Amino acid sequence: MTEPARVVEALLFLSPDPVSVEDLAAAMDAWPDEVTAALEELRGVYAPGERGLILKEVAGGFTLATDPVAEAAAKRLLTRPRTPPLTPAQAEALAIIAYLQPVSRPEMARIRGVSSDSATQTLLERGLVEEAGRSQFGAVLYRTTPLFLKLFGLGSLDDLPDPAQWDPSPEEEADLRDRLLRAGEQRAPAAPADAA
Amino acid sequence: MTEPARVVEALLFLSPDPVSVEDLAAAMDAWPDEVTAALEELRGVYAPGERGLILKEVAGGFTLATDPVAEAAAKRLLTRPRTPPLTPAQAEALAIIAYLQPVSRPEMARIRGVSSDSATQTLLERGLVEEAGRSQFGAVLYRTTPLFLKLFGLGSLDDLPDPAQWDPSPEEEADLRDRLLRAGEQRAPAAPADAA
Amino acid sequence: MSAVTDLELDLDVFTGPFDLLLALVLREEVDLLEVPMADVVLAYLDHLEARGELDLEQATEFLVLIAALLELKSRLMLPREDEELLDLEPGEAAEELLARMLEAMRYRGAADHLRARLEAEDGIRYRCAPPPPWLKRPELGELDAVYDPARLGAALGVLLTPPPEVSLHHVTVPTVSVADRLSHLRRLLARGTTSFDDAVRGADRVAVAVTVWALLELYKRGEATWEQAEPFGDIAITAVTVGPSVAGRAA
Repeated sequence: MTEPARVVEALLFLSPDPVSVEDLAAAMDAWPDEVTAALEELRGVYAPGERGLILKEVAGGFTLATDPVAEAAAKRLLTRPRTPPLTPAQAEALAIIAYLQPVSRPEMARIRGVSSDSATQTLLERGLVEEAGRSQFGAVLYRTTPLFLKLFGLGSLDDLPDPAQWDPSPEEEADLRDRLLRAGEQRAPAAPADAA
Repeated sequence: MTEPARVVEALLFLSPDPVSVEDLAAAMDAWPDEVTAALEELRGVYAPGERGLILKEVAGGFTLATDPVAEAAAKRLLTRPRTPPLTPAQAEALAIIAYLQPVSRPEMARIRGVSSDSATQTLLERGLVEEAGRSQFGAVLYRTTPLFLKLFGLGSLDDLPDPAQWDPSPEEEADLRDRLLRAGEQRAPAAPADAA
Repeated sequence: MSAVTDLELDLDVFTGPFDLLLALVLREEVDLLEVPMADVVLAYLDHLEARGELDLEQATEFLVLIAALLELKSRLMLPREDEELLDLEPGEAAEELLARMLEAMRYRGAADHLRARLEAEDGIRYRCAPPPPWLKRPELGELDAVYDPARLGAALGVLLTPPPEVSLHHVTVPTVSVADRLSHLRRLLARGTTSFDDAVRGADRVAVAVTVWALLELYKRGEATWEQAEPFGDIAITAVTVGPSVAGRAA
């Protein structure tokens, strides 16, 4: 292993957060190309399946993480779960914050049709979201954190897919509208012919 | 690399303290000599001069540490205090502590209308605030640190800017603490309407 | 989308499937104010029990619909002149409800995606260890100021700002207080008797409700008593004269 690759490996091991190429270059007093080459070399060393560790590019930087091969043993050694799964309410609150950030609790309640207070509180405690100032009415706004990107394996928010893909198809939408508007007409025993 | 060696590598990476052969064996559900063989394999991989990390055997077990080759770069990357821009929540929490110190978390929550726990935690980790004993009710009190003064370019707390210039509705009589608490109560989400 | 279609309701004002009720409410053929929401929820719980299983997706759909109905009903009960949804035609109200359901569905899909993503990262752990002792904090003397103290003053200014009054936009704020209605009633009672109809002439529904409250308060304080000759008839209110001090004490 070349010396720059050794130094990058040590820096990624020591740093609690992902480190960008720029910060690595500044710390090593090197050119970004040299850092990129060192990272390329590390990527080869840490190719999936080779080692107990993997090189991840998340939250705008590089970091080392464990390979899932060690998960069962890690759980026994550290006796704490890695990160508990999200409940549906937490996942919905997180999705709204991730896509619409910054967003306030009242707005989340409007979209979900129910309050998201306890889900948001849990997301805050787990460090997945944080406050992002206040709306013009004084309501606290929320946004996602770098930890969110890290735990979900995202390089940046741009890696989130377009949410329009989960919209119902025009047929499903028409069907919904039909159910809301026409069901009464078709099924009411004595519906007035032209009420609306 | 064999799978046991990969798992041992991951476990040593995750654990902040040295891990004994017995603990490794228990976590991996393996025999101690399998663990010893895996450690022998790792010792070859991490031979001095090969990598940015070294395998060390210390009292209590085995641990991974950085090779001295990275020391200068690590100091440049990590010994300067981390000074990312303050989030709005952190700025509000820090302002309350700076102007009202010593102040407790419950009081900060009353002023902000939401909990400041995670913001205060970050300020503590970055060394901008520290604990300052306990209130008469047992709540931990916070104050700012010398590092805070340094990073804000202040000679002493007396150099904090006069809040009057940002005061939306100046009142001469009331004490700053009382006014902050009153505004916080008005912002509180579940403020009961004064019907009578 | 079958959870709510096969939920049969048997209420005083309506008998039939839940989605029919929904449609009739949106077409204003059933008065939502007369639909006992608690009974709808109880019927749904019975329905769940009869099925013997809980389908989370269908339960979510029901919750979204019932929440929308509850919101609509609460707006109807405490009306405001400028409440935008109430001015909508039934068709527009349905479109509004539909738009919300579609938006909720979009983020439910996004939520599923995020959960799958988190699951795919399962087993990947990051190191969380304190820095080794040789990475000590630097000498304070070598540090430059990086933050502007004005940021703290500005943050304090935000905290000193009371929220604007419009912040309770979607919650109906009582525009009349009990105190207002108390003094109004006392003014009318200055001549000895008055009637409830007189007391609430021209008042809106909220003011009427608050006047009833004020009347109860007067009764409790022993300042007035009242009589109603027949159900739904006018209520005659009479001042109780205990002594000359009453007016002074009450004010």
